[in-house]
Amino acid sequence: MPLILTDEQTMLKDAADGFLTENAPIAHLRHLRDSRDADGLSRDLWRSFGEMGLAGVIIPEAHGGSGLGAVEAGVVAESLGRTLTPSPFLGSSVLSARVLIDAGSDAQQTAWLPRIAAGEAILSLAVDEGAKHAPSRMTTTAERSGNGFRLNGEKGFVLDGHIADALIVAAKTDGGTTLFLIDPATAGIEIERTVMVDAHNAARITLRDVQVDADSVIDAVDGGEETLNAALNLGRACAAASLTGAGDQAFQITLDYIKTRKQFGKLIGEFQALQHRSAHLFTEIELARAATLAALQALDAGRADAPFAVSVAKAKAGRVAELAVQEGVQMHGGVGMTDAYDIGLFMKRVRVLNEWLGDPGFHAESVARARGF
Amino acid sequence: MPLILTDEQTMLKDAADGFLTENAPIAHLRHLRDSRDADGLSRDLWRSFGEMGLAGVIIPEAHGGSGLGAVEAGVVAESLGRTLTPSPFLGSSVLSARVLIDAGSDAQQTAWLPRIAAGEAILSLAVDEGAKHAPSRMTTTAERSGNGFRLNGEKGFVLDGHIADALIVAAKTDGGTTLFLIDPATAGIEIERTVMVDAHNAARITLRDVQVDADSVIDAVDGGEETLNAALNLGRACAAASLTGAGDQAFQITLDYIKTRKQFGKLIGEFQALQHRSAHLFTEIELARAATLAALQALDAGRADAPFAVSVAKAKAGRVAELAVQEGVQMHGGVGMTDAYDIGLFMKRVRVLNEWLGDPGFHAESVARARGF
Amino acid sequence: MDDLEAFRADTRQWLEANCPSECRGPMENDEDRVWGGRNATFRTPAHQQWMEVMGARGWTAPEWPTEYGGGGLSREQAKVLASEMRRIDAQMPLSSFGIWMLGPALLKFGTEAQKKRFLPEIVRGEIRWCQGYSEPGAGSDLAGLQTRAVDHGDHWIVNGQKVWTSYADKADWIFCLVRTDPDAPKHLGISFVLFDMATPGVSTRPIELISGKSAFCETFFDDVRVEKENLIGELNRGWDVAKNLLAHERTMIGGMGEIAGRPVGQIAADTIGTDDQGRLADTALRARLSDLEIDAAAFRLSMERVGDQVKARQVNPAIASMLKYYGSELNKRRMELVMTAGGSDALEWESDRSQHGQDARDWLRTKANSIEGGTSEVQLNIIAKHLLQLPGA
Amino acid sequence: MDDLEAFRADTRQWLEANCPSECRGPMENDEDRVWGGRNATFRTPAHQQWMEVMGARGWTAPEWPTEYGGGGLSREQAKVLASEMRRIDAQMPLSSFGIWMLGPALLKFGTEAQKKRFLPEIVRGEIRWCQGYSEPGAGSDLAGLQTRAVDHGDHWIVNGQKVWTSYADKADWIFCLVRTDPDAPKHLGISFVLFDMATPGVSTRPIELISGKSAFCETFFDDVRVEKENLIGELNRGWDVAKNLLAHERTMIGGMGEIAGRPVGQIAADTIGTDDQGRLADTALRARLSDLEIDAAAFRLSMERVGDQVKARQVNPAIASMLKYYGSELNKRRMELVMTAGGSDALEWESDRSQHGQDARDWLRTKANSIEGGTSEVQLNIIAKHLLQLPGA
Repeated sequence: MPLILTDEQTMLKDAADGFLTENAPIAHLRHLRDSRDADGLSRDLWRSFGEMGLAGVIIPEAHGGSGLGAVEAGVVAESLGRTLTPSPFLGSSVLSARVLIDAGSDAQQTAWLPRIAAGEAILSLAVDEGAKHAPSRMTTTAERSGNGFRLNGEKGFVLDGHIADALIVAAKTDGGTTLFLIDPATAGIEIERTVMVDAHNAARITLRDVQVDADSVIDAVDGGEETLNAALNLGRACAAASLTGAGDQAFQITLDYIKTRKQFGKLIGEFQALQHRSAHLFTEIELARAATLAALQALDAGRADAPFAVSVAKAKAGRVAELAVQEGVQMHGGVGMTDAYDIGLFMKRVRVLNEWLGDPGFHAESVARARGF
Repeated sequence: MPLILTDEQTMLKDAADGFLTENAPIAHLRHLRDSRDADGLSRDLWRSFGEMGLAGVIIPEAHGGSGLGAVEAGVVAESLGRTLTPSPFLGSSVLSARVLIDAGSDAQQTAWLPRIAAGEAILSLAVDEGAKHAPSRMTTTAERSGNGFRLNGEKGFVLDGHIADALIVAAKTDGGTTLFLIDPATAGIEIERTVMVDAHNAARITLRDVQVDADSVIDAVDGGEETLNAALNLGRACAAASLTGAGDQAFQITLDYIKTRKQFGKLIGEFQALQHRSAHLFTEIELARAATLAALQALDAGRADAPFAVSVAKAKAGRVAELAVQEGVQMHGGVGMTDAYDIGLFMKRVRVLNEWLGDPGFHAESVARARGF
Repeated sequence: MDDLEAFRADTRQWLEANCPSECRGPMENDEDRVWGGRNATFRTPAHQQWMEVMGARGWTAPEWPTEYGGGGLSREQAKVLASEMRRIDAQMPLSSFGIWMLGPALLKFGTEAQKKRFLPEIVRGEIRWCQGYSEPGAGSDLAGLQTRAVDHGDHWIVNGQKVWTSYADKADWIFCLVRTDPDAPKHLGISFVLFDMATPGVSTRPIELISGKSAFCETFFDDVRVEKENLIGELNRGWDVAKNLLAHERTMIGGMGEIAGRPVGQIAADTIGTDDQGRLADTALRARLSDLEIDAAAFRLSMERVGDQVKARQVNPAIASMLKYYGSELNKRRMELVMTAGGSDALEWESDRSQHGQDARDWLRTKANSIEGGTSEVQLNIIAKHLLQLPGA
Repeated sequence: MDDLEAFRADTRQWLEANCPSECRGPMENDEDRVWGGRNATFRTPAHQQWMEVMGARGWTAPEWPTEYGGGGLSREQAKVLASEMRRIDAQMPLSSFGIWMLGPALLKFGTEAQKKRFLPEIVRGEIRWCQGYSEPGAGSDLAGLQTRAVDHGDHWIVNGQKVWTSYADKADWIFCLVRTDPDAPKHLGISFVLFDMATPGVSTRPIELISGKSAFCETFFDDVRVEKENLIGELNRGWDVAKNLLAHERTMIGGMGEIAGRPVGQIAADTIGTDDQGRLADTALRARLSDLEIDAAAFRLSMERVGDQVKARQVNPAIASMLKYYGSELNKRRMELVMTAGGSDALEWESDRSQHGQDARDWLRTKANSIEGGTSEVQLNIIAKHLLQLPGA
């Protein structure tokens, strides 16, 4: 498989870029933030996204989706990274959809997949607990109780959890990990919206003796780990794509800036020190792009080394995007520090995406273990 | 204590620099190397060093030395780093002298300290075993046997071990670490000279059932660890000083080069990218210098945090010197790769000094532990 | 008992008697500072009293001459005063750009009349100053400023715009760089002037930063009248005054790396966990943290060493650029690691739990360290030119 | 069975019959290579035979046209040949700057007579070439070269000096840049010429590197006669030929990062030890190693991607500079870590144990990667100019 987009994928990219640039440019994020919008995103926009087939990009056509793969999901995620558009894409269309497609019962799929694809319903996956992503250290429990289970625990960094129509909750059961599909209105669930530094949406969710039926289980009891990992890896690869998009866009606006800003009688882009740093950054972004596309392709091909490729991509794209925004603010100088310029918004978004589903250190750890040292 | 040299220390520095520049410039190293000198150093030069009071810089005046401290030893080590002079200074005048001063019996001190100070005798401390410095993982043993001990083990990276008049060997005894002062001609000792990449001297020493008397023990049986650590820390701080000297000298010759070499019709020192990298390197060298002097002063003051200060200095000076030689070769371009230019010799010396008594990673580990993470 | 010890005893006694208990102990945050001025606000009446008694004694500016309201203390006496204040945890009685920045320049470049007029007010906290240097079109290239002062005999009429004027909306007067000769080469033709912020035609607008609200303002001058008697130093040689002032500012910003408290590594241990040897479980972060500890220790020692070199007159003044450069880059690295250690908790922007994103705001704020007071790039240029003598730098 | 599969079957059969067993299996080191030429040496007679049969078939240069002695294979057929050679672990029959560097330039810029004269000899391994580009005064600034060719009617007289001429002491002929018009702007006025190294006035001297003996030489021209018929391309337009050739070289050097074998981290585990979870005990090294693994993986993928972009004609040729830059910096980092993993054992320069300092020599040798074939700084300049369109780059 060549490491470039196919013609169809390029068309999808152009469509997503075009739609977002027109309907949800950065001004859209600013408006949501400054008006302290209660949802933190636009449901109308999200429905339009659904109409374009983007909300259901990986959902089978039988369930109203586009029936495409990880590469196409990454294409959309990258576009969203460029425009910084708050949307339920990563939480609902990627993580939650992947879980339901892979392991949902017919009833669960029929109930939710078409609505996710249409942009009508928003689902959230609750997996993180502490301040750092560490799914292997999960402590939320689900004990057998009556006809079903009783859940206890605290979840955080749940994307769009404050407006979720349904929650997918990962919990420890006697013999492993189990995933539950839960109505957020169930007694014992408390949801606190936590607006993040990037003005994107997340929530903390407390589960206190939350009683659920047996048919809320997704797939088999104790059998959720593989499903969860598959979803997390797709999420990580899409986060890498979003990081690449955000990092590259930050670089582009910085390039534009240094080609027009004058200091000491010269365009600052004429100074060789900035030229070399820019050229280095360009190179790093190309590497991040190659690693990200390779990870997405590996997921689509179901390759055994896909988790390794995903960790390489998430770590690399994360570090590169970090460099891009740091160089971006510095090369902008004073105005880069002001809220009026966009570059700072990229810095904020990149940090949140970097933290989500494992920061570069987390994935460097995975790489080291995979390589046997 | 101000973090600058006193007038006396500055005079010592000028004396050492002057002597070495005149009598042992880099051509001296080249001559020893290219003539495949059997000793790998000049004993005449070393005696002159002794006459100047530099070989016995830390040895008490009562034993014929200069009776000075760690800062003064560091001053000499830095000078030797600038001229890349092979000499027994670090192994004999620093490590071995420190052990004997701190813990040698009267007989041991009287026998050796005046001869070390005069540059007549060369002593070597044998502590390392594997490829990486790890004194806590020492496996050489000394078992009670007859009137004394029987030693078994393999030592490596023993500076000047091939021409040592006496060896100080660290070995595990029943209740701890013990240091032995041993004649290298003792039966069971095999010494292999190992010329290093920097054309400085080291040896591997194999001990097979080496029988020594009880009076070869330095200080108390099982009680050598503290003495050993004190010597190692002085050695590390002096290595930091040598690294700073070598790194700074590499930087100076590089600066001279870029101020005279033309490319594309300009002096290459005019290119802003090289200017910024040079300015950064200058800053790093200043930091290394401050950290090194602080560590030497902390040793002289007997401060409890001296080991921490030493690790900071060895790690920082090592990384900085590494950057200096890498930038040095790169800024020299093609000629920097030739043996005819000196910059490559600095690169080699810096790597050996970096490896000796714990590389930057080893000392970063000490720092992390000391800071509780 | 020698004189210095006698001074220490007297000082201790006076401080015990005059420093109110409300003004002892750490300040909770920047908003507790006392800035003085016409519209001064004080957290408690005791704070006002503390400023006034210290100001009356000249101890808000201990080393300034008594004839200008200062304390007239020697360097040694000033150190004793500082150590006695630390002993009882006395808060700073007055924070003041007048004392920190303008005063030293006035002492060096001002006329006798100017010193007499402005310095005592500054010492007593009766006037609050702001600094008008940067302009939208002239950031690093400060000398490229465009604010014009047109000669009208005994006064100038000033038009233009400044940015990054800290507390311009709260200041009484401004010290300001204006272009008095548009035809001169750009470092010449600039003058250093003072004027009242209440003068007709002056207006200000706060700047919102990526870290949130800030003390910075944009400041606009629309036909502002400035008396010629308020020119500091020579006409068209304001650049000399400004450079002198900037060197002070650089050392201040570079020094901000010095932060006490728990090592970041230990904070990270709470969120990330440790292995059975107590080592942080995240290798990549642990390695970066130990590098930071090493560099931070070396930087602290370097600051100390430069201080000692300055005392011993062994150093080129351009060395301040080295500290400014490294210190601000180090600050940024430190806050990146604080954020990594804090994980998703530290990313909450509005929650009480995160103190409304305190760490995140501090993190974002540090990004300005390598821009304000001369960018890192400008510092590197200065090092290349003045310390390395590289050609064409 | 389609044509390609038929070709595969034939090739397999022919290789089985013609590749001697001595020429199968990995080469032990660089000295086992077959370079051909007038004074060719062969490790075994079989190696000579292998070169000759492959040369006769044109398969030392499989895609060159048959009229110039090449194999005349399509790209697909050439891939089949390569894969069939890999299948039986066949060694490269001929290493040749003639094939890798000069040949492609001759095919593009040579006259029919020149192609007919030189290419078949190159294919058959009868002539060995070296490259005369760099000069002592012109490193990165290749176009600043000073070697002069003075017009004498049907020939030039060449005087000057080259450096970094690989194997100049063993080569039969040289392809060389000389200045034919001293008055033209420096990129013009340069011509690309060929001449025999046995011509009177040519002498060579090997260069000793920091890593030890090397294939590089200094090469001196003292009134050397060069026939005008051996000018390649237009007079004074040799720069075009050279640029074409350099792009090939850049991709080759950048690609050297691709090294198989045990991960460095596992080597380090032997010397440094691991904790009870199998993690390398040195955190700082482990972090650097995992960064290297990530960057190396991303770089391999980037090379693959660029290859795919080239096929799809989606890319600016200047992208080669990106690969050259990153690949050579990565090589250097990798060897630094290999040395750290190897510890003091790897620092022994002469012992059998260290294979006479093999790792150390490799480490030092990589330092040239970011210099040869255009320095990293030159690559960054090219990226800034051609890929980023930065002003004045």
